[in-house]
Amino acid sequence: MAGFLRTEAGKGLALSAPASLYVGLLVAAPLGILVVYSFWTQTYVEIDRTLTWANYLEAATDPLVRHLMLRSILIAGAVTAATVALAYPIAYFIAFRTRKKTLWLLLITIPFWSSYLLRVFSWKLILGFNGVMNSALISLGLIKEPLTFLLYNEFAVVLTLAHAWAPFAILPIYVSLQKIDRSLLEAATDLGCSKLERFFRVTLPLTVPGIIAASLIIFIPTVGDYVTPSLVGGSQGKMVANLIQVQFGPANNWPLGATLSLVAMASVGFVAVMFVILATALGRRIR
Amino acid sequence: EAGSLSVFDWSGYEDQGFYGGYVEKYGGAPSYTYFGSVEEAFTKLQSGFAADLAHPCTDALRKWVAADLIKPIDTSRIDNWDKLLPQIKDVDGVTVDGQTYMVPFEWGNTGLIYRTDQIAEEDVSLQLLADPAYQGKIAIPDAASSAYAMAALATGASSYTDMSDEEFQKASDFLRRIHPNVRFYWSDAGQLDQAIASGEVLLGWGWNQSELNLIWNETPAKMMRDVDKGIATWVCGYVHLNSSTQSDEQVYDMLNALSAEDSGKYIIENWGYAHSNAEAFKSADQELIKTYGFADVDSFFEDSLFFDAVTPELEGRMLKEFERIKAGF
Amino acid sequence: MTSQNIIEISGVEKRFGTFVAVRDLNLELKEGEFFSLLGPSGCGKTTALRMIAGFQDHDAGTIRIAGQEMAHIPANKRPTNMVFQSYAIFPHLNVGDNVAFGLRKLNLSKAEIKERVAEALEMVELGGLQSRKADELSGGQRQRVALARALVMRPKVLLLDEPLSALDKNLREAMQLEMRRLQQKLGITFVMVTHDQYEAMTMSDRIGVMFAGKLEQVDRPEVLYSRPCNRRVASFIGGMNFLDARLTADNGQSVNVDLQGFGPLTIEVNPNALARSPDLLAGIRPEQLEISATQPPGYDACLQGNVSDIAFYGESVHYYVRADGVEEPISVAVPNYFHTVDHKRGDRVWLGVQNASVIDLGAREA
Amino acid sequence: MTSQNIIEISGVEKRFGTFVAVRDLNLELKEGEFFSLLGPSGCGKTTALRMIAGFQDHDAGTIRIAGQEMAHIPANKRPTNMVFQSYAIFPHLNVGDNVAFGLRKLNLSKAEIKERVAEALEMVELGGLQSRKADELSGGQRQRVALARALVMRPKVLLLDEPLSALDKNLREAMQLEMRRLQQKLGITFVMVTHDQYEAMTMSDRIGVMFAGKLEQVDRPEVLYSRPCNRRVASFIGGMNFLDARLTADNGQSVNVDLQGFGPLTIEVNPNALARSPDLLAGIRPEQLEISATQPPGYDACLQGNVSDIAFYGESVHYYVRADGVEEPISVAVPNYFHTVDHKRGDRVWLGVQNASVIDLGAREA
Amino acid sequence: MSKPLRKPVRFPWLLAYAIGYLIFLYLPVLLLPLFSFNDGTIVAFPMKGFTLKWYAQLGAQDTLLQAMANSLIVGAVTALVATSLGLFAARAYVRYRFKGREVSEGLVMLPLVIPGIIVASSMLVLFISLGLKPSLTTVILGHVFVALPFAVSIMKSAFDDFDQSLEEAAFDLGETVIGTFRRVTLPIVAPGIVASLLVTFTVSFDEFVLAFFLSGNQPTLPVYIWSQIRFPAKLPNTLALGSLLLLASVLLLLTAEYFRRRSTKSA
Ligand SMILES: Nc1ncnc2c1ncn2[C@@H]1O[C@H](COP(=O)(O)OP(=O)(O)OP(=O)(O)O)[C@@H](O)[C@H]1O
Ligand SMILES: Nc1ncnc2c1ncn2[C@@H]1O[C@H](COP(=O)(O)OP(=O)(O)OP(=O)(O)O)[C@@H](O)[C@H]1O
Ligand SMILES: [Mg+2]
Ligand SMILES: [Mg+2]
Repeated sequence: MAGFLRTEAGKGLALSAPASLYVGLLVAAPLGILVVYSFWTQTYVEIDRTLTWANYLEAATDPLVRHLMLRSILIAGAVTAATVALAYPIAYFIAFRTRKKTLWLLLITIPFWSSYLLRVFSWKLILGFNGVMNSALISLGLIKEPLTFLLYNEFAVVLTLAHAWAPFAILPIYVSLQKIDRSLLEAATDLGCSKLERFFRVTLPLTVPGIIAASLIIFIPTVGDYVTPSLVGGSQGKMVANLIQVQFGPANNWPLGATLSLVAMASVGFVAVMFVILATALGRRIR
Repeated sequence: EAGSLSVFDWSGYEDQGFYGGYVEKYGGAPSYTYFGSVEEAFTKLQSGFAADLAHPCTDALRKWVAADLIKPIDTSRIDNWDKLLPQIKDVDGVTVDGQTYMVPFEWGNTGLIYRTDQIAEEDVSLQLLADPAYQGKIAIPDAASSAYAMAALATGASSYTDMSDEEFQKASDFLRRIHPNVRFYWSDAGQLDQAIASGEVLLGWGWNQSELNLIWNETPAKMMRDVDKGIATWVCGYVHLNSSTQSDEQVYDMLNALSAEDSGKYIIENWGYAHSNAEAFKSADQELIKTYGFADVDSFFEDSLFFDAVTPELEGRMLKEFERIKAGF
Repeated sequence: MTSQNIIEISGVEKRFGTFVAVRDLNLELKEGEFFSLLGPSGCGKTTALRMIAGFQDHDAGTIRIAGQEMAHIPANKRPTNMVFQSYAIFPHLNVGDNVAFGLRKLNLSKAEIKERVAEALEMVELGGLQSRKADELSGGQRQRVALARALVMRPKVLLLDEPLSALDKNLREAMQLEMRRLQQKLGITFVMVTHDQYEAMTMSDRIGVMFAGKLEQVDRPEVLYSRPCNRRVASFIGGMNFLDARLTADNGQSVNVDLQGFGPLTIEVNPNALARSPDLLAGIRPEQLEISATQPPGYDACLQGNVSDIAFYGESVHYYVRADGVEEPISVAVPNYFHTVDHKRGDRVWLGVQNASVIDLGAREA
Repeated sequence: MTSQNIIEISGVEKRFGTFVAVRDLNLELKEGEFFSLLGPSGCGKTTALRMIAGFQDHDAGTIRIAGQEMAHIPANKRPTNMVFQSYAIFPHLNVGDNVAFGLRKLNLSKAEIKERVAEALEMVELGGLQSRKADELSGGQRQRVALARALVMRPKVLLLDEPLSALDKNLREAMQLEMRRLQQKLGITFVMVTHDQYEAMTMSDRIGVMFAGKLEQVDRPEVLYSRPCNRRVASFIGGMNFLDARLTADNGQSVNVDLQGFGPLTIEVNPNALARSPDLLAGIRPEQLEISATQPPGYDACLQGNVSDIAFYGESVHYYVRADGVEEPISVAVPNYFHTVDHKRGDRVWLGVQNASVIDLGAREA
Repeated sequence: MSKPLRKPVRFPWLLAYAIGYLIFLYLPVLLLPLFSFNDGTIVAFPMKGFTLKWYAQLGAQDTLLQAMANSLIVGAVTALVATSLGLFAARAYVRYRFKGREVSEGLVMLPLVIPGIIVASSMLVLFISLGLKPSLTTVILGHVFVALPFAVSIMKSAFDDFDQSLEEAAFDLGETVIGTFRRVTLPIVAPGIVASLLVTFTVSFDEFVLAFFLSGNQPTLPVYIWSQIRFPAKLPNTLALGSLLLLASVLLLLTAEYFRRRSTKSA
């Protein structure tokens, strides 16, 4: 044993063990418990511990679950697309067009040193009925009546989350842009590419890993978010996480909540894997 | 010493005016932990969270009892028990199956709040919520029981706590009809207040606290208090938790302080909430009593709907159906 | 020569802030020429190359390629292609797609692209490796892919930034021959940046030697070696013993000097020397001195000294001789004819030199 | 020699997974010796050095330093110190603290530490630079700090991993002399890894040449050059023309052979050659061939051929001669005596060789 | 010499976009301070008038201050634990090759991509079944979990730049393994450690869902704010606190940046 610990493999395992054990336990144990719970049933406050597929059956047959799941994935997809699309130019700007990289990275992180809930709240102030946006538009004389489509719908959810996730999208993309050997870009120019062609033929394919990383970091947790939808989503913004939260909260039906969690994870995982495969394949197609 | 007593409460209730007697005796306030909703409180308590007192409302009590979270109250140790409004003491939930579980503290109305500058008093009704003219102009709570209480009033169900299948269907249909009009399902009262104040929402099902907040902010809005058109009354109070670790004496001292006449006077005058102590209405500033609409307390109880504890089976159905309605199903 | 000037650079300057990276660059390159820019690290070689390629604007002067002024022509429109020091192989593309990269811009048919790629890969002896991944290539292969990718564009001028510096010795030598062969076959003008004097000398038709942003001498390798323009150039290429010389008589084509340690000699005037003065600097290459235990016959001047150090280089042995009246030890390179070392440390030896071996380097302070 | 073995390595092997990085390493180093490990990239030089230093365990064999078996002695307890290729100057410490780093573990008084640091810095000519920050040092200065930091520990053996490869040519040559001087003054055993043959030859008492994990020959530089043990070693050090030779008579100390192109010659038997056979491989160094327009007199064998290529190296000119009956062109190096090139491409020339210049490389397949 | 050449200056589209994006990022954040000076409890336009009373009242908000203290404690402990775990793990990943390295690396990154509510609910279930009551401890356990990927990736990049021969040099000069870590490794990766501490602290300080599920009678600040948002009368106090927090974090970040610059200059 002592001998093993002196080898490279031994040292590596020993050093990384605390972190991976910690995460492993905290992932594996709850997941295990979720799985067990998902086969139980609950009526009122009594938990029935006989194993049954009933919850899965319910999750599979209830159109509500399917509807919310689909909507969650669509909204999360929209959030991901919007965030990444908005973030890419910024990451590009910081990586290639400015020397004050640290300053810009700082500028981008500072807004996130306030409370998330307060930031979401602020969005309501901006998008609200007599919020900043409407007040501005009215005082400019562009509209007479306040616009109501700004808040309490999917748009508001997408906008709010595109804001909240900004640094999580900018940083991985920035890193992958920063890693690009500048001489590759010059080589492309040298071989006759204009700036735009160069971007699509070299820069973009080389940042596919960064885009994938950013997308996963955004997409997956967004599906699980229930706070933002309930604050700014209005009557149309409900997502599957709200349903899960209701099971663990008011409905007090943990087994069903566990089942829905697992179903959600599985669907999200499936979508994520499909996305990675598709994005990688698309990146490869560019020549 | 004073802080060793822990109270699990809505935020804001740590106001020392609510339990002056306790502060006097123990020289300070108990320690407070907050929840955002009664459901949240239930989840947390069931998860093993411990405290001495908690502050739910009557509609939840049956579940709390079933989950074995709370102890019966020894009413003989409540000095003010006899002074409490009798109608309040009778509410289902204060007593469950003949046992008293709660010392009622504050009560009030849940009703239709509307903009008086946009809707005339004689036109307002619960049916207006379903009127296509108000598309995107109404807000109702993101809570199944409250929504169904409203629907029951609107559809004339005989009993809210024990609806027949047909009545339940009618109530659900009503909620479905108003869904397209709903701007948002509010989860915090402030959201409703702001929307009404700004004119974003003209009609909303809310608490009398919202009405007051609007009055204080000089918004032309009020609650529809016509019992014939439909209004509900809620009662909340303190329960003695099974997980309590403090001595009964300290717990009851707190309960006594909360139900005292002085506390009642304070909450009526400063918060505009109705208190459970009948004496408090006499000693409070009568001007304010009038402004807040407490001049004739008994009228509240006559035909108003009380948030009694719904039967478990019905509650489950409500929750499930309400989720569908919200999702547009 | 009959051939045309393909590149004409005059008065070009490049500043980074206040720092002048390249100053007053003047250069004319002929079609089909192999030209090398040689100089120490940081002297501005890469900057000069990049201005020709169009990756860097110049602050003054003009650059003409094939007769056309390049000032407002971006890199992607210039008739040049570049082989980068790091090769810049696109990691997301395979070998074939790397080579085809520039061709796809040219509206060629698929078949034609395929054919030209195959041909270019044949040329660098990588035929059939089209579908190799970039990261499966060795250093030498990467270098050749970079070469093929540039050559397939049929540029008028090929620019190469230290193309061989990442390769190890044997591979480097093989590639030197290979590239020279290719250049002669294709007749394209090559402009190569290097800091390896042997590489520059063995491959180039002409070499430009740069120091601190200034091109100090442009000449054929032999001339650079035999008639360097000053001390810096002389010492950057090969070894050199520097000695003071006093002018005693000026005969036009030649001068009589009194050479430190060696005494009177008649040496040819170096037309490249930048400045003249009676206080001359003279240089003698180590391999052009004769060392012997007795006074060597038939030399124009001799001196005596003691061997202070010996370094064995394999093909030659270097003796360092402390001579009477000369501060620095004089180094003498003797070819290793028969695997024998003839002198030991401390030995008293004679050094002999011919008039023709002494290089006039102009005024001592230039 | 009278001096003791300070390092004794026998049968040492190192595997990474299934890959054998160093195989059957046997080596004895004397006290005060300057030893170099020379070999191409990836041949296992660094691995061998790191096993001596204790950074890598060996899988078989024994390593003894100063008579003590090192198997279970960690790097920090060994009487060796190392100068790293990247120098590994601690960036958060100044020069003085860098040099004092190891001393602080030795329970010395502050004054003593200070004194030894000052002395070590004097030794590498950095006296007084104690408070310089690490990033304010030039490449050469960093190298010397690394040297001082190791020397101040007064190790029995100093290990150096390509200590000069990061320096540019002129600085490298200066440091080579400097290090050799220091080593002779201190009498410490130096073990240096390098892939530069000239560096190894000019600095070392003995050189070990390694290929693919195997130490193929250990000898003095002159012997390595004149009597390499096989084709690999011969071609790694200096240039070499390889020719087939058929054994015609064995005279013990010498053999008669029929040398490809040149005909009959009598050559000395190479005691280092690994295997013998009638089909011999012979080598001739380019500088040991005579090239001339007419048949050169006084040579033991001659052949005729045409100049196919000329490479100008400055101190010498290399002619490549396609000789009748020899496939590969034969390269001939002629010292650049008088800045003249005597033969042109295509010229018919004679090549002359002496018996003593032909190296026996043993069996052709070894 | 001819005249200096100048290319026509093009409109800097990207810079314009970047500035626009910054406005997008800062707009909501800067509204908080604005409304913290508003003399009214309903946070909506038009504003009522200027007041400092919400700031003046802050000192008296015991529970708010307590929540803030809890958040600071949780954040600090989370930062320390996550950074230590991350430090060792990152070092192992960068320095050693061993079986299961990829698996371990992937595992440690997992918390980034598991939906928050699932982590929260399953952890609650786990802790309760382990008999661990919701408390600051459980919040810290949860926060370390979500902060770990950040710590690991920051420390990994710190070790990526770290020349391994520095450690060998120290060892070679007679230092022990622990001594080497203390005298060489730690000081050199210190900027990475500081960055990791800052980031993990931020992650914890701003985390709501886990804290909401896992906190007992000591709410963290976000949990407290959550209950306050539903209670309009206290909202301006919260905005005032949020503004102060923002100011403090900007100052903290600037200080950290100042020290980082100083350390890179002197390193
Ligand atoms: N973009 C830039 N900004 C500022 N200075 C620069 C820039 N590019 C180059 N320099 C400076 O200009 C000088 C010349 O650089 P250049 O790269 O041309 O040198 P080089 O001769 O190619 O050197 P090397 O052999 O090391 O590649 C150097 O001192 C360098 O520091
Ligand atoms: N830790 C390791 N794991 C696996 N293989 C290794 C390891 N270290 C070295 N090797 C392999 O062992 C061989 C010898 O490596 P080593 O570093 O000793 O070569 P070297 O002779 O020093 O080469 P260079 O001149 O390039 O430094 C190489 O093929 C290398 O890839
Ligand atoms: Mg360069
Ligand atoms: Mg090595």
